[in-house]
Amino acid sequence: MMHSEVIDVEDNTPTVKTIYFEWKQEAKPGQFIMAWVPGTGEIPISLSSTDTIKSITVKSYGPASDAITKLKRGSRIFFRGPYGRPFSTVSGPALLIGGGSGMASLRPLITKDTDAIVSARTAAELLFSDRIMGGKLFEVTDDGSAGIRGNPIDALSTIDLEKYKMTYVCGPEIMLKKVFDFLNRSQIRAEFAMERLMKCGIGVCDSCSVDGFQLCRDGSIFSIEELRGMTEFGRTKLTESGKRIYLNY
Amino acid sequence: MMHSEVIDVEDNTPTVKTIYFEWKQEAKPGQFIMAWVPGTGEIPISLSSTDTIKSITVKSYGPASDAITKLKRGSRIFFRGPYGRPFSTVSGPALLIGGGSGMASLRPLITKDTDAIVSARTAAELLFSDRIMGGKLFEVTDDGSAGIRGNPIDALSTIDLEKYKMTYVCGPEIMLKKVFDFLNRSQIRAEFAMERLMKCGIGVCDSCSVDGFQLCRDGSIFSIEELRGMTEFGRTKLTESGKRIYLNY
Amino acid sequence: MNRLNTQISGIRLDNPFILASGILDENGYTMKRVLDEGAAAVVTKSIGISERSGYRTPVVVEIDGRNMINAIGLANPGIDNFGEEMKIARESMKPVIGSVFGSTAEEFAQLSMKMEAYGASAIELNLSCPHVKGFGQEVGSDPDLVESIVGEVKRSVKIPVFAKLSPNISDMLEIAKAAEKADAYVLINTVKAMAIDIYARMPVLSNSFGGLSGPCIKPVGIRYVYEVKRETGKEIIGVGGIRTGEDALEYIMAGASCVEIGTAVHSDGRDIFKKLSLETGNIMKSEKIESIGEIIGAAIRR
Amino acid sequence: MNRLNTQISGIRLDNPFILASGILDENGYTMKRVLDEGAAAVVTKSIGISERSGYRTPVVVEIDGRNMINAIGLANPGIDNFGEEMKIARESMKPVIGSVFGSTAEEFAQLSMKMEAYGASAIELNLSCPHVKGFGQEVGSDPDLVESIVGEVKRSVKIPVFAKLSPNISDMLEIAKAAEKADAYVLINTVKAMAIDIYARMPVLSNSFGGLSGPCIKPVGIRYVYEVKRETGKEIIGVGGIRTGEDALEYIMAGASCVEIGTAVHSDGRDIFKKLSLETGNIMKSEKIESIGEIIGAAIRR
Ligand SMILES: Cc1cc2nc3c(=O)[nH]c(=O)nc-3n(C[C@H](O)[C@H](O)[C@H](O)COP(=O)(O)OP(=O)(O)OC[C@H]3O[C@@H](n4cnc5c(N)ncnc54)[C@H](O)[C@@H]3O)c2cc1C
Ligand SMILES: Cc1cc2nc3c(=O)[nH]c(=O)nc-3n(C[C@H](O)[C@H](O)[C@H](O)COP(=O)(O)OP(=O)(O)OC[C@H]3O[C@@H](n4cnc5c(N)ncnc54)[C@H](O)[C@@H]3O)c2cc1C
Ligand SMILES: Cc1cc2nc3c(=O)[nH]c(=O)nc-3n(C[C@H](O)[C@H](O)[C@H](O)COP(=O)(O)O)c2cc1C
Ligand SMILES: Cc1cc2nc3c(=O)[nH]c(=O)nc-3n(C[C@H](O)[C@H](O)[C@H](O)COP(=O)(O)O)c2cc1C
Ligand code: FES
Ligand code: FES
Repeated sequence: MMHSEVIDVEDNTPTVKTIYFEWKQEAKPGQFIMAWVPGTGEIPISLSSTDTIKSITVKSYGPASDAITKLKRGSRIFFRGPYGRPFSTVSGPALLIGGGSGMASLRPLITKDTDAIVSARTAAELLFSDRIMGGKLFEVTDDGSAGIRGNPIDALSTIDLEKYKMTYVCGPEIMLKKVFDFLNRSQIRAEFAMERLMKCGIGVCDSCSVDGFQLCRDGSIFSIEELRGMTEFGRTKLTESGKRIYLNY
Repeated sequence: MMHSEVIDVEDNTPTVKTIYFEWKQEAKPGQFIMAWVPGTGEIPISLSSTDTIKSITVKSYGPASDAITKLKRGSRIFFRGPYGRPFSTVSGPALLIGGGSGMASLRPLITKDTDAIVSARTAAELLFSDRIMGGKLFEVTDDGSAGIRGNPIDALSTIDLEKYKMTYVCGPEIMLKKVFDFLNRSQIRAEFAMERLMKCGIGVCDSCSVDGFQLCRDGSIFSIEELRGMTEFGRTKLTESGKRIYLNY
Repeated sequence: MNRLNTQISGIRLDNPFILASGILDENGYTMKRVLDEGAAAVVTKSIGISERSGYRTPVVVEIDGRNMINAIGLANPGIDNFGEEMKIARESMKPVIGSVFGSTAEEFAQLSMKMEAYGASAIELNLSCPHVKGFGQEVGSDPDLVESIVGEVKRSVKIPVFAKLSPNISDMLEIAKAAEKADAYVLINTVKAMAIDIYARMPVLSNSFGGLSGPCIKPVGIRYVYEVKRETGKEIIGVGGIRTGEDALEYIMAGASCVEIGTAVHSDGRDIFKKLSLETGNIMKSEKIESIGEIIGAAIRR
Repeated sequence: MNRLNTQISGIRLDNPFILASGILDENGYTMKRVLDEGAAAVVTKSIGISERSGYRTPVVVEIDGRNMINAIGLANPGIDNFGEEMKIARESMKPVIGSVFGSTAEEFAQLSMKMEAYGASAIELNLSCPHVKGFGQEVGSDPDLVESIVGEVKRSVKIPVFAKLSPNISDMLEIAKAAEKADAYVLINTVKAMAIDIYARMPVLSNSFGGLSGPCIKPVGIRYVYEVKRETGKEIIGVGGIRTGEDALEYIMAGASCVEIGTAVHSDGRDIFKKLSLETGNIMKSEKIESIGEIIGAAIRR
């Protein structure tokens, strides 16, 4: 287990914070760490900055993520990684599609050339839309409190996708599936960052698997072509016990 | 444990053979290997060639050394190493003083510039005196069947040692001690290859120690300066059980 | 016939490499993929009577990249929820061995019968889970209990039954004897261990204790396979720290008929199975070994 | 006072690093050198009643450069021949702890009295040697025998008595309880293991079986130190796989008052003692730990 000192904490939304720490390790956008809160738990969190100063951007869902959002400057952060296959990098215009805390893993991909669809339940939860610089920003909220009311597809369908060299997508699996179904008709290059329960982070426990691929190792980034062949994607997953359940949309 | 195929076997004296095998590992004159004869034992043996084709030159004393001398071309030789601190290499004239199978570890030092005192019990046992090329050769036998009758000191005392950049000595401890006592009066640079019981070869079992130095790790080559401070050298040693005995001359 | 073919209790294996219990074998699709990618068979995660979520994370600690300590805590969906995974895994047409754990002979028997009904090719009894009666002890350290479990399961199913023994005991031979009705032994399970993070001043695993696996425990596994093979002569499946063809052959020469691979899936990925077949085949070829059967126990000195 | 100072059963140590039994401690001059070069104390090789040459070579197998399996076979000159070595070692003016092995309580007591007479600062009872009564078992797996050995030795000597326990058992707490009259526990001895050379088709050690030591067994040692400290509260000397300052602090936070170093002398040379003091001191400084005493057992969760 590694550790580092928290050098800054940034409030992003009422429930999301970004924790900055120094870690010289090379890492790429789309990779994640297993962050440990001693006595509480260990969870997978994407790197939201991949420079020497790294960051994670965390939404408080339960005990571990909540404890991370409570870290202060000077606190110690424990972690291991980096894990996972990163996003492919392309030069030229790209589109980011982020749902909720999904924008965290997309942040390191932001350049002057990236447009973005940032979606959330409500305006206050729109993450990193203030970071989109140069490119076009499409905001989408469930409740219409900012931008388009609806889901990312409502924004996507207004955009000419042909101009992008790559579309990067991160968010809840239900959102990924919708975006996938939408893009599947086209010849668009796209990569999806998937989230599933992770226990080990290193390809042994099988809790994160989809169609025999381990998200923690073969993912968590998959290309649209890879998703095409998957039976489990957007359909079924295993719970903490290993019980198969059906995702209902 | 490593292994290699014996590519040649050379008869050197009635009781000594040289076994050649390929081993790409870099090794230096004075280093040794632990040679294993499965089912019989494992013993320290100096490298008598340190090129890509390595060799060991072995005298049959007991079960393990005897089994090694019985290896044939195509047999497998098992070993680990190389171990030990090598001889220092110098450019310019050097003198080799080898007693019995002690010439084995000196062989890789032979150049056109090396003179040698080769000693043995009897003429037939003089090892590698045919390998001395260019330099002067002094043969010494206990029984006078070749060269000077006596011990290496009888040859040494006839030689002007000032001209050598280094004197390398290898043989039974009793001989080393005599040569040491002789050279100790002078300012001659000299290095001694010592032999003591070795069980582990890797600095843990303490069976090869002299004055707290492990022959297998800190030696088996010691400079004359290092030997000067030693209480145990030429005086006492431990047996296989660890019992201290006195060397009597 | 390929020189890597072997068999265990009559079950034919394309090669001697089986996925060990607890690694990539909770999801039927994963087991299927591991089989399609080169494993000769898989052992399922150990399944119990009722659903368990296992311990809180952290449930694994990596040590030096190749070894690990795990305390998954027997997370499992319960035997009644495991039928679909078995069905998916069996689409591979290769043997799927059902691992089960319980605390009484009756539980083990019930689990084994259900596994048999799901189409398992054999049953692996995980005898290393915590045992309520003795304090801190495992089911597998109580010879009477082991004997009754193995006896009861053998009476209940027709497929072969393997007894997986724990190394955390004073005398494995005593336990092996108690389990002698089993068709084969599986040696070894993990070695009880712990890692503390000195900067957190706390054990890393939420359960504090876990099981050590990986190359670290290979010399321990080799010792047990050799000792139990020499004393009992029974068929053995070797497991513990196998990463290379040499490791596998070491287990086989110690007495194993085939081997299971766990932690190396972490260090080398699922490709480990192809790699192992390749390496093992190459060594066998250059050592002029025509079949696995020829060298089982070849290193045993009597 | 230096932050590395510590003590065990009243014996003051400059630093928490003691040379473990069986490593560079057969020859008095070697022990003296190891002490002069930075060890706080040394434990002698285990000494018995009569002279033994030990097993034929090979007596060690290296594994991955840092671990080893050894079967030295309790080579020792016999207690009566060991006085001179003790005398030479004691010239260092640092504590020399006498390790002894036997098969009965009387033997252990006799050996301990002689060690005390030679000036040993403490006795370490090696309770891991083969035991004739039980087949293949160790003295240290028989609680009654352990109890009588420790009791008899405690009655016979005035210096502290340490009981070194074997990890090759089902229940160390039972044995620790049997040894509770000891002043401290030494945990752990080597883990029984084997290595086979597949090209020779033979176990490498002449004795076939040996004891595994080095970083491989550290997680096992940590587990036992933690468990025994938590359950008994007694002083513990930690041993098994320590190579770095972090390793040492891990043992100390698990409950050790000081530690012994064995195999790392192979991987790092005798310099290991200086290196360990340096590394440990640096970590303590940056972690604001003022003394070893402050963190003994700091990781224990109840
Ligand atoms: C590869 C990967 C990268 C991730 N990156 C990030 C990241 O950058 N930022 C971030 O905030 N999270 C990220 N997550 C999600 C994060 O790991 C979980 O939020 C976390 O595990 C929750 O743990 P907990 O102990 O706090 O809550 P738990 O006790 O596990 O959960 C509390 C409740 O919240 C629900 N819940 C937990 N996580 C989510 C979720 N992601 N979405 C919806 N409901 C959820 C649970 O089902 C439960 O009902 C990532 C996950 C993966 C697999
Ligand atoms: C660093 C080192 C390098 C060595 N290099 C060589 C080498 O290049 N060639 C070589 O032939 N030997 C060399 N030796 C000596 C060799 O290791 C021993 O001869 C060998 O260990 C004998 O083992 P064995 O099992 O054959 O006989 P053992 O059963 O050990 O001995 C049989 C009998 O011979 C005696 N004996 C053993 N070795 C010697 C010896 N060297 N001199 C005198 N009496 C002995 C024993 O005391 C015993 O009485 C070296 C030793 C060391 C420590
Ligand atoms: C993450 C993990 C989970 C495991 N779960 C189980 C299990 O459920 N049942 C079981 O019998 N063994 C289990 N084991 C033990 C392995 O099957 C195997 O015996 C052990 O890991 C040694 O093999 P290895 O060194 O190849 O991993 C598990 C091991 C690991 C690493
Ligand atoms: C070569 C060797 C010899 C040993 N001899 C003894 C011994 O005589 N008595 C004993 O109690 N322990 C003996 N041990 C065990 C060590 O003292 C120690 O408990 C063990 O090696 C674990 O520590 P390490 O990993 O630091 O080596 C020996 C270990 C080695 C490697
Ligand atoms: S989290 Fe365990 S396999 Fe991916
Ligand atoms: S041979 Fe063991 S210390 Fe040198």
